[in-house]
Amino acid sequence: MREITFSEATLEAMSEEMQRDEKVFVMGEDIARQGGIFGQFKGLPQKFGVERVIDTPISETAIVGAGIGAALAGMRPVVDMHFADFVGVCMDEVLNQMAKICYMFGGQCTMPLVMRAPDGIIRSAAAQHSQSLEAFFLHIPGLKVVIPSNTADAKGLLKAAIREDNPVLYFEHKALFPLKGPVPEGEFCIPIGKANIAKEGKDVTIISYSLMMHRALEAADKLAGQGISAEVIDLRTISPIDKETIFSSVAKTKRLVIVHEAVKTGGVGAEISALVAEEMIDYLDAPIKRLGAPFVPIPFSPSLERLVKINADQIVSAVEEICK
Amino acid sequence: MREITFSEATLEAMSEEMQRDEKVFVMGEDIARQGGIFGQFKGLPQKFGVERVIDTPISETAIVGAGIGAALAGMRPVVDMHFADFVGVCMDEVLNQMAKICYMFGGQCTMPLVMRAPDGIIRSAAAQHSQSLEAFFLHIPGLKVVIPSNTADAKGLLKAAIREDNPVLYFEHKALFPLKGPVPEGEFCIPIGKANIAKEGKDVTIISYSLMMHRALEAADKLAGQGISAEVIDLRTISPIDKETIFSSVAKTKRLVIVHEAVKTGGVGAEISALVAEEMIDYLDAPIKRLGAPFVPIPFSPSLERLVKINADQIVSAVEEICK
Amino acid sequence: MSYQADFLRALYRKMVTIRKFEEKIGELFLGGELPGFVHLYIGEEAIASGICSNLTDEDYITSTHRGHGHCIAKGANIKPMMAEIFGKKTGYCKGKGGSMHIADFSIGMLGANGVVGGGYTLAVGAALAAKMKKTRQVAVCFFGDGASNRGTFHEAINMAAAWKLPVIFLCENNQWASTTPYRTTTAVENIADRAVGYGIPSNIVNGNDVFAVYEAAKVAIERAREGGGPTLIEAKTYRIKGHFVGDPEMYRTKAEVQERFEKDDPLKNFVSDVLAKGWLKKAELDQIETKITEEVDAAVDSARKDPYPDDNELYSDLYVESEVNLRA
Amino acid sequence: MSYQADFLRALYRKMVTIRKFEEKIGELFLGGELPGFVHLYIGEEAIASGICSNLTDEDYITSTHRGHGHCIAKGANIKPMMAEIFGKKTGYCKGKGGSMHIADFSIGMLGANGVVGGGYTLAVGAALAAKMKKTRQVAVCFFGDGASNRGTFHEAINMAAAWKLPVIFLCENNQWASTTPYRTTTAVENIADRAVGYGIPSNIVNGNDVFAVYEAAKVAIERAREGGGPTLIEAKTYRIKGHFVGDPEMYRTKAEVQERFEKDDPLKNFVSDVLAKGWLKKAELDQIETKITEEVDAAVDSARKDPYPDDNELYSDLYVESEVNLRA
Ligand SMILES: Cc1ncc(C[n+]2csc(CCOP(=O)(O)OP(=O)(O)O)c2C)c(N)n1
Ligand SMILES: Cc1ncc(C[n+]2csc(CCOP(=O)(O)OP(=O)(O)O)c2C)c(N)n1
Ligand SMILES: [Mg+2]
Ligand SMILES: [Mg+2]
Repeated sequence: MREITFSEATLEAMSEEMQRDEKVFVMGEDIARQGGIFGQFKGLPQKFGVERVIDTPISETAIVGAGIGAALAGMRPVVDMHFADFVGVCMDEVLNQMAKICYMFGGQCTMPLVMRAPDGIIRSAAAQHSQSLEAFFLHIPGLKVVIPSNTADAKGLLKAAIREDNPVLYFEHKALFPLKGPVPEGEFCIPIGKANIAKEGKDVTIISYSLMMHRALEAADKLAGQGISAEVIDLRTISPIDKETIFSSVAKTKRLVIVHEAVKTGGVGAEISALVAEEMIDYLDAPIKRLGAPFVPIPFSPSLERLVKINADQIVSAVEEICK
Repeated sequence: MREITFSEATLEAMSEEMQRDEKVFVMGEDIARQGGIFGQFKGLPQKFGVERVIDTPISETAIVGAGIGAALAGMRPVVDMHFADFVGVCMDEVLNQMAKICYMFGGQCTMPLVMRAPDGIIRSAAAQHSQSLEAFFLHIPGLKVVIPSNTADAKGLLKAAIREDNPVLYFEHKALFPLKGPVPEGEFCIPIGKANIAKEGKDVTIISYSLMMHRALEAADKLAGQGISAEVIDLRTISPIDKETIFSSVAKTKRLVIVHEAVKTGGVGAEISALVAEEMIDYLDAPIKRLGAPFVPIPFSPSLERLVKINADQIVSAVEEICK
Repeated sequence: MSYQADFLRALYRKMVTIRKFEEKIGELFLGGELPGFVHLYIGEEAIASGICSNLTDEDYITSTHRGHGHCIAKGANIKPMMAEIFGKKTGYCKGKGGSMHIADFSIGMLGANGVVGGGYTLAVGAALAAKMKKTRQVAVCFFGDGASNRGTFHEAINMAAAWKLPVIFLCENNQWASTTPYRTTTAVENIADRAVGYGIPSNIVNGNDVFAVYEAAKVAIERAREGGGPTLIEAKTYRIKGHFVGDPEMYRTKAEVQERFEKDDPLKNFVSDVLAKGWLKKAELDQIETKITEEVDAAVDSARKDPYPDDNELYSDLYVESEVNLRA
Repeated sequence: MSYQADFLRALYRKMVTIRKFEEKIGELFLGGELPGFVHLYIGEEAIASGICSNLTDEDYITSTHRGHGHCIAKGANIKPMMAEIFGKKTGYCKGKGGSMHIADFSIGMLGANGVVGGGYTLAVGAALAAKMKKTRQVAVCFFGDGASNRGTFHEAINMAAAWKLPVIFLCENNQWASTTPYRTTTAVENIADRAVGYGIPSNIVNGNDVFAVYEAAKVAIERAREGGGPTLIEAKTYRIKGHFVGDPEMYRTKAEVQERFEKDDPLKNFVSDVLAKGWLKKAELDQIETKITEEVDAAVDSARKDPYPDDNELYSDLYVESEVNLRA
């Protein structure tokens, strides 16, 4: 299969969807002239014009709010958050408008809006440019949240998100943008709400998503060398969580480790662990392990930043602990 | 012991702390002329002047941001959120400034700031005026989060929060304000970070906080009638969570139910459940149950609103399920 | 200036409907029949009515917590409005929204909003959509003097100005934000003065004179339709009722308010205007008023009888089925 | 206007320190020695230097992502600054902050900020504290043309105006917000025009003329100290360097920038001014420059040698022990 970068994969998704439906447009800071900080919008203005690929003022509140308004008026906006860290600036729009409008108004409207948000740690971007904040949105009824880990998913999930009539947050890890990977030719969507079994196994279930999937798969390889067969699940969608896939894997392996880059406390791992502890506890042969960032803002110095990132060895150790 | 309302208890705390330290002041919308929507600021301007009890513009971002700035400049501000639902408006200030400044700047400063936020369901206030959003803040390193369930705690926790040199979010349930309860005479603080065993028991641990503590205690009474002895823990502090108290209770009872008014998915209950599933699973004799609001915005109509509130019978049923 | 009689009748109908509806709501609330909070628009009828008389069903408005008047002026039906405020299944939002969250998408009423200042950016987005689709629709954003201090005011107007979007920002300066007087939180005499900072035109009108509002809005809306971009209009008025029904109003005297209302009631202003100019007859006006009183009573009657939503309604309307999911 | 030689030397020292420091940072970053991102202040030295020469260590400033110049002008020591940018333990923030998060509370520098527009409200809060404590301190909030479109601009200035707080809002209008030209996102010619909407004075100055900046700031700061409330100053300048070091700058030509810089370099402007007026001698200036070059080199040397933070530093500084906890 052909290989393209994650960034290119998202570009294909945008291009195809903008081609397919002229109601799709995108707005955000520095996306037209610059093509996005990570090149993820490169070439789109040339193809679709600056009327549909819009450089905005530095006004995240208005960007998201206007996205909501445009969606209510029949468009299908994609809005770019620049960095996921800035979602606090427009949190009211996400929490109280985007997520609630359709329900609150008794289903009179749809909300075909995608919010793209580059997240995660890269190169000492420090406390305000490195966060993974997806867990907040799990707790907000009315949203859907997707978070691809690889090039093909990047394309398929973005296309699905754009075709959704519900609001979708699309988190894309900054460190993934330059990564190359296989992507099928032609159009395809990846269904929202379905997890992917990235690797089958029988001794332990490792659940992850986004960049950490790469660490999880690395860990699974190492574990295979030790005779431990890990099943690795890529959530792909954080909300709604695919309980079925998780539960059937846990029923099989009886052991569970959850891995994310976000702060461990109150993270997505907590919800998954709690779901399993509530509905599948009898299947478990070991404690449920969670790996996530320690409870600190992300420090700048490389010597400290390194300590908040999860690596494959930590995952291996966690698995070993519950597999002995 | 004398009985006063929850609202009066918070007033005593404010008065005593403002008396004790002239650096303490409070600002928010409609707190001076009106005395707060729930009367929780009544009389303060008369005592301390409108220089220290300040009516603000409708500018939550500036209210919280100015609170942060004033704290950095040596004051001890208390800021009022009017309704917890509006915290999205100033989420960037909470997430990226209030919580991170001390760490990011290497401990050069302190952040003696309290944010008070009335939350919870009352009387069909509907989707944008009824939320319980405390779980977001569990996931943000750098904050402390307290949430009293009764009059004495309301006073003691507020006083402790005001004396803290770290940022504290203080959630107060709107339905609690008029409730009367015993409050000791004189000054006292309730330590932040310590849970309270509200009722001892041996068969099951029920963890809750805020208004739902009242339901939990009701349920414990009913259960006692059925011969089930429930230990009821009032978290008091959401962040940091008092693992020790939780763990020793679970070690004793071997059964756990967590109850909150907030949406179940991604709520505080998820974190507690995950902590126990990670560190205490071997003690458990039953699945960990969580009770929280269903995954919808809070509907207006009384006939629907009623369905999103947890009642004592639901808690009783959950306990029965895991105690059989 | 002169107006068609039909136009004047329609205008009167809007204003009286708002007045009667709101009086009834106040009564019902005090009688304990209504859940939630209600914020009345009494005394500000001329604003929504004057503006919306320039709009078609294709145009958009965004509204506030004090939204009943905007709804009615935009053409909403008072039956489902009343039912919604009662929390009934037959309401505009099936009882899920309530007084602070009434919308009618079929007439471009994009919703009341419980978040003060939450509507600005939605209006900008609707206007952006209109511009992209080249439909000549406009969007009107209603907001209060208090709301003018939210950051969204700034971001929205700046964006609309930079992009020349067809949106009218309509400030209802009723001098109060809940218990807080306008000038204690805002150092500038007129909200309209802020237009200078965005390079857009502004206009200050007497919000209790429906004709003044109508004419100012007409110019602004025409301009917006022609691609001339946004206008900021400030309608000066006064909040006659408490902030919400039940407000003890300790922050002002009843006499002060009563005097203000007697001197400058937009509805009385209209009536004396049209009678003095001989545009309409007293009998016609009375007839309209009687009819509307009946309509409001009928709306109450049916709302009372209507059923509450069923329990299984709790989960509906949260998500819609999307094309992509159906195909997956 | 005439100035003391000492004052002029100090001014020159500030500006040259910024220039040399930033040139060195650019070099180090391109050499791959620095982690993170860096945004250079080259070409804008006159602004921070002119403003901060009116301030004492008791006064406050809030800064931006482009904060090195503000730090230096406020009196920060370049050794811990350099160490911080290297991520070393000896840095101002013990390596936890980096370029975008340098603060020095001992001199009232309340921090750079990675959130554009994050500083406004903090400055307002510091000014509020000063007013409450009656200390005659002022706060200066630096912000960019791009940042002027954030809602925080509006909320902060309105609040400061309504409460007459001692805060100066200082817009560094360098014509660019990252890759986006000022006039494409803002419909108004001058950010300063926005002052009208808050009822506060404003001033537009040539940001490349340190004396113009100094004098304008002096008036505003004096006014603020006397209780006259906030002023909005717009310093017109131009962003000479890329948005960050490494920016490919596809959105403008190098020639355009070079020409601009050659014609209007604030440092050259200063030098030719003081020489022409005979206020300082060439030799003095050269001597200052040489000394500063050495200081910057020394800062680099020691930063290079300094240790990285230890692993156990990860958890420190998150919470401080509070009195109440100690007593509990
Ligand atoms: C973001 C936000 N902050 C505060 C409130 C509480 N609140 C509701 S209405 C109101 C006053 C609004 O004043 P104004 O905008 O002048 O409108 P008016 O009530 O006068 O029509 C306030 C403070 C809110 N609903 N939303
Ligand atoms: C809230 C927020 N939005 C976007 C960004 C990304 N960003 C960083 S600097 C910048 C441009 C800032 O322009 P301006 O305020 O003019 O300052 P300058 O860089 O010109 O000094 C942008 C968009 C950010 N850091 N914070
Ligand atoms: Mg008002
Ligand atoms: Mg700029």
